[in-house]
Amino acid sequence: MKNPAEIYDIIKSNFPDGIFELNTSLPVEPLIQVNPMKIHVVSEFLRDAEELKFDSLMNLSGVDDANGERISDENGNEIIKGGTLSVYYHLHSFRFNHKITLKVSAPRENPEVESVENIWKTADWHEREAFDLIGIKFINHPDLRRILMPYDWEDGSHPLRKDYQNPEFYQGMKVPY
Amino acid sequence: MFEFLSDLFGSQIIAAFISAALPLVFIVPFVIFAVWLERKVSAHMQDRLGPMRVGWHGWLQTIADFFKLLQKEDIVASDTDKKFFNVAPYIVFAGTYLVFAALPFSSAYIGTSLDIGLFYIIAVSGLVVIGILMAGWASNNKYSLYGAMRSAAQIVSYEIPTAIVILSIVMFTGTLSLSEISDNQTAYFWNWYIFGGPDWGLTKFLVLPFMIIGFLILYISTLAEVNRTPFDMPEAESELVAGYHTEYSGIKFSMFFLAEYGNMFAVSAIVSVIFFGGYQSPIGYLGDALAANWLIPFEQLFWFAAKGIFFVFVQMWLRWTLPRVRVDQLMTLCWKYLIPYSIVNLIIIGIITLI
Amino acid sequence: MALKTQELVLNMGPQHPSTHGVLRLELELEGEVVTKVIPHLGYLHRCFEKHTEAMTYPQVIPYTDRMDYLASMYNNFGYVVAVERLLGIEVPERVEYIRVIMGELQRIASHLVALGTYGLDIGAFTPFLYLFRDREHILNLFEITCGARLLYNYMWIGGLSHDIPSDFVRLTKEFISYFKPTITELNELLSYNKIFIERTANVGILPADTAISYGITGPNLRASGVQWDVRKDDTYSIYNRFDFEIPVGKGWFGTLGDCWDRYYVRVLEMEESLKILEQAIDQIPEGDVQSAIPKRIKPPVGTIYTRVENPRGELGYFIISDGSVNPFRIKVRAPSFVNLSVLNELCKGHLVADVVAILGSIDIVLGEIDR
Amino acid sequence: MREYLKNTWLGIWTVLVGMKITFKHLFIPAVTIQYPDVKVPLPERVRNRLYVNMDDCIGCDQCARACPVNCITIETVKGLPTDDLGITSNGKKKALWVTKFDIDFAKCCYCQLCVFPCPTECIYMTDIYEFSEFKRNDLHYNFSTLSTDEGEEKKLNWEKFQAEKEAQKAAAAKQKAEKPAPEKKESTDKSKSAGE
Repeated sequence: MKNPAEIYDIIKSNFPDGIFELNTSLPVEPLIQVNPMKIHVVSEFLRDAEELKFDSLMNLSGVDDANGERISDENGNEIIKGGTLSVYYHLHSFRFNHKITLKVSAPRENPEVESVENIWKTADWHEREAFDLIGIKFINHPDLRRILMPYDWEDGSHPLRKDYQNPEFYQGMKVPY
Repeated sequence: MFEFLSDLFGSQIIAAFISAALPLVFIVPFVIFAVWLERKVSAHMQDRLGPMRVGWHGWLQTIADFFKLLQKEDIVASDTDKKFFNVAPYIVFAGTYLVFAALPFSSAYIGTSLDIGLFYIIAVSGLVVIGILMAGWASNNKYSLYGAMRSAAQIVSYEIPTAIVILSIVMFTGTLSLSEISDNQTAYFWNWYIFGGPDWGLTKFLVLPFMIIGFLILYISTLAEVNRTPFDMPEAESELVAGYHTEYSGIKFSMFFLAEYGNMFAVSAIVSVIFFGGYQSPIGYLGDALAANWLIPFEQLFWFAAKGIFFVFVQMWLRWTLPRVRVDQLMTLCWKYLIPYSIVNLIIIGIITLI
Repeated sequence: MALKTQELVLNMGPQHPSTHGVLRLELELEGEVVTKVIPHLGYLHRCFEKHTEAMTYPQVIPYTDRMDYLASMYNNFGYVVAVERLLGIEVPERVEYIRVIMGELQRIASHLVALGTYGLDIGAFTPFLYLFRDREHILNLFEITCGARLLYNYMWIGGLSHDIPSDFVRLTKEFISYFKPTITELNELLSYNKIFIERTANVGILPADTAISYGITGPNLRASGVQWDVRKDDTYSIYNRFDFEIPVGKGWFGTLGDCWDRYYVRVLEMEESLKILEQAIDQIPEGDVQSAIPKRIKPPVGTIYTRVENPRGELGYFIISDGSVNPFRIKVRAPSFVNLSVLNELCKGHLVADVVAILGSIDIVLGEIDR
Repeated sequence: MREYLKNTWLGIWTVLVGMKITFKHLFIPAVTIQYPDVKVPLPERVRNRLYVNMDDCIGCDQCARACPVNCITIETVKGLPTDDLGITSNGKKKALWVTKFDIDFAKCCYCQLCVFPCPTECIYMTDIYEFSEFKRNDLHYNFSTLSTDEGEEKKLNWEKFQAEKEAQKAAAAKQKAEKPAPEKKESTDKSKSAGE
């Protein structure tokens, strides 16, 4: 059983070059911020390190941070430019019964995050869901399809983004009918 | 019966039609009753009430359902093989119907009193497979096809233990004629073959346990032949939706239904003829006691129907108790359990018969 | 001429008797042997997560009811625990006791449906109706308490919508004494039936390490021999006060982690729930169930991930608050969603009939998968 | 071989045990009822169709705001000072004409969230659960006691009143600028007559 600060120190000592930062200012949950291109290496380390053994990924959630600039496009709809999309990883170790939260943030215009599908199989469907609803691209994911929305849903349209506009038509049918 | 009718009408053609139509007089009311019984038995076993609205305790429900089915649209999907699709339910029904021709309902009525009655029944009940395969293939539906293929494998396999058990009985009795087998077990239940047959002596007691085993094997394998739970592979609802009759609706569907329930009675009747004295009364005849000979055939008809319905009830009872076996376990049960047991049983009964 | 062979693709669902809702399974078959299962989800997608962005915190509760509609009470439970932790409020003792009682009743009710429909998948119709009959008793208890039978909206942030009625304790005790013998009856009728054992033992074996890698939780994980229960190991509410066991699979009739184990762990869990109920029902303290409900629910900026032991596994709520009355983002880690993902692994090399058995033993609820 | 015989025995025995149980249940009274003829008595707290007692409604819109699915639509018009809107059962004086109080039961999710905030307890759940309709629009219930015309009328009245008030205000302001004191009394008289 280790507390987040200890875990952070272990990661920091093993990966000195990544962009890491421990955020404990938020109430309730401390976060470790990780570079999106390094997340798979860090995850593998977290899973395999003898004193950590994070063998289970409890949850993986994509989040639209909506921290960009709100502007109006040509149709008068409000869209968000800039800012980030984030992925939160909640890890848990069955052996030591300790937990940690990782967070990666990727730029909104090109949200690319390394996949952790080959480290925890749980991530497979969760990453598909994050891709489907938020539009985060997981690099090296073997099967990145939509999962909850129809497969023929308009490309690049991800409903959980804060600036999502309802489509007027779906397959020639007016929505809402 | 046919001879009697041809004497009566003086025309063999009319006699043939009438004697051919007679089983229908029995099957249709029986199915109406059996469907109602199935519903009520299942309902009460499950702490439910079942149909209660149409008539007393819903006894007219089946008739209401029959009229509903008649009104239903006869859906034929565009990619089905129309000819086979349309004809399949009737073939299935015909297979069932043919069995009824050889059943001895009473000493006075038997469709055709064949000397090779048992052989005929085994042969004819295989016809059902053709209908089911036809239905499954013509439906052009993967589920139907699976159901049909399973059904074919199942019915063909389970005919073997059936035949072997029947063979052991044939050895023991020395006849293939159903009416003769029935006649042998005259009145009183201790004369039934399940209790070792009418001849008193050492044989009767030696053969008794093996007759019970034979009965169990026959009952289980006939249960499989009529596709009832736990062997309802072809229409396994939770896997294959409705198996070979997934695509059928309306009156054609009711034809399958009719065939299924008719079949249930047919195999129950065979079991009762072979082991439980067929139309013979277990406790003697009222007709004998009153010296009214004309009463006896009616009493016999009553006992035949009662025994048949009792075994149908047991089939229902099993259905609402047991889960369904898997398709490979079905084959395991047949080839690894029933057939070895029935062969050993055959040998032992054979030896007992010799001594 | 060589015969051409082709793999058969069978679409099971979305309209199929035993996919437990509108799930489509694309089965690739060789004969009747499954080589691959591809689940297609989303037929019941109701945009729960999008909806919550426009709701205030208390308004989300009716929506959580509708995720796992067989364990609505527990969905409420998980959500209110999460928001209370975010707000940092303590709830009165009485509320905690009533929540645990309701939660365990709900667990029994949910397992009854799981076991019943599992019997139905295998082809046994009668146990299904016996178990539904027993479930009705629990629903009656819920109905006299909060007026609804399926979608309760009973647990509120900081309290409960209603106090329990005066005869609730008596009726619950009656139910406990009524329910015990019916478990025995279920075991005799279904669990130990030879055909049922043959159908389920040694089918769909899930080893513990695969289960952990796939994030399987709840009875499915415990059936693989991992003694893990959020109620005990990451405790919430007042579960640490009660004395109960965590049943694990032992490979009774076959291999550890087969379908029969998954089925039987649920039966044992119902007995453990009864134990908790018996302890809790005698100890309910007096008090006001609405005293701790905040007037205005406006959590501070922050994130929280809270998990509870839903009847189907670990139900997690990940809530991000931006300090307004509406949640910024709520992500639900639905246990069925995660548990279903292992289906392909379990079904390979089994028959079509086993797919039904395996799917039933995972015990999914589509409302939760698609949210 | 032993395994084989054991399997056979278990197969037969467990089937017989199951049959015993189901047979026993044949003679246990059914637990189901004949629904439309026999009905289960509903408990006191049952949550079914909503009912609004319009005599008590003060048009405060709290229920509509609490509703998670927005199935309640309320429109109100302010009553004129001279109008007698009656008082609610807990003694409050009503100030608003509720011209529209619609509940769409096709949307309603029976969560009871609207019931709790109501200050006069005029919206509550009843035990009526058989209200299915053939058309979705028929599930749209209007609770307002005022007809559409009456509602329009009230609206017009209010607008007229408002306009006059404005006019008076303007006039008053004008007069105030000219000669402040004596005109005040007159203007209140005027507004009264306008209200009537």
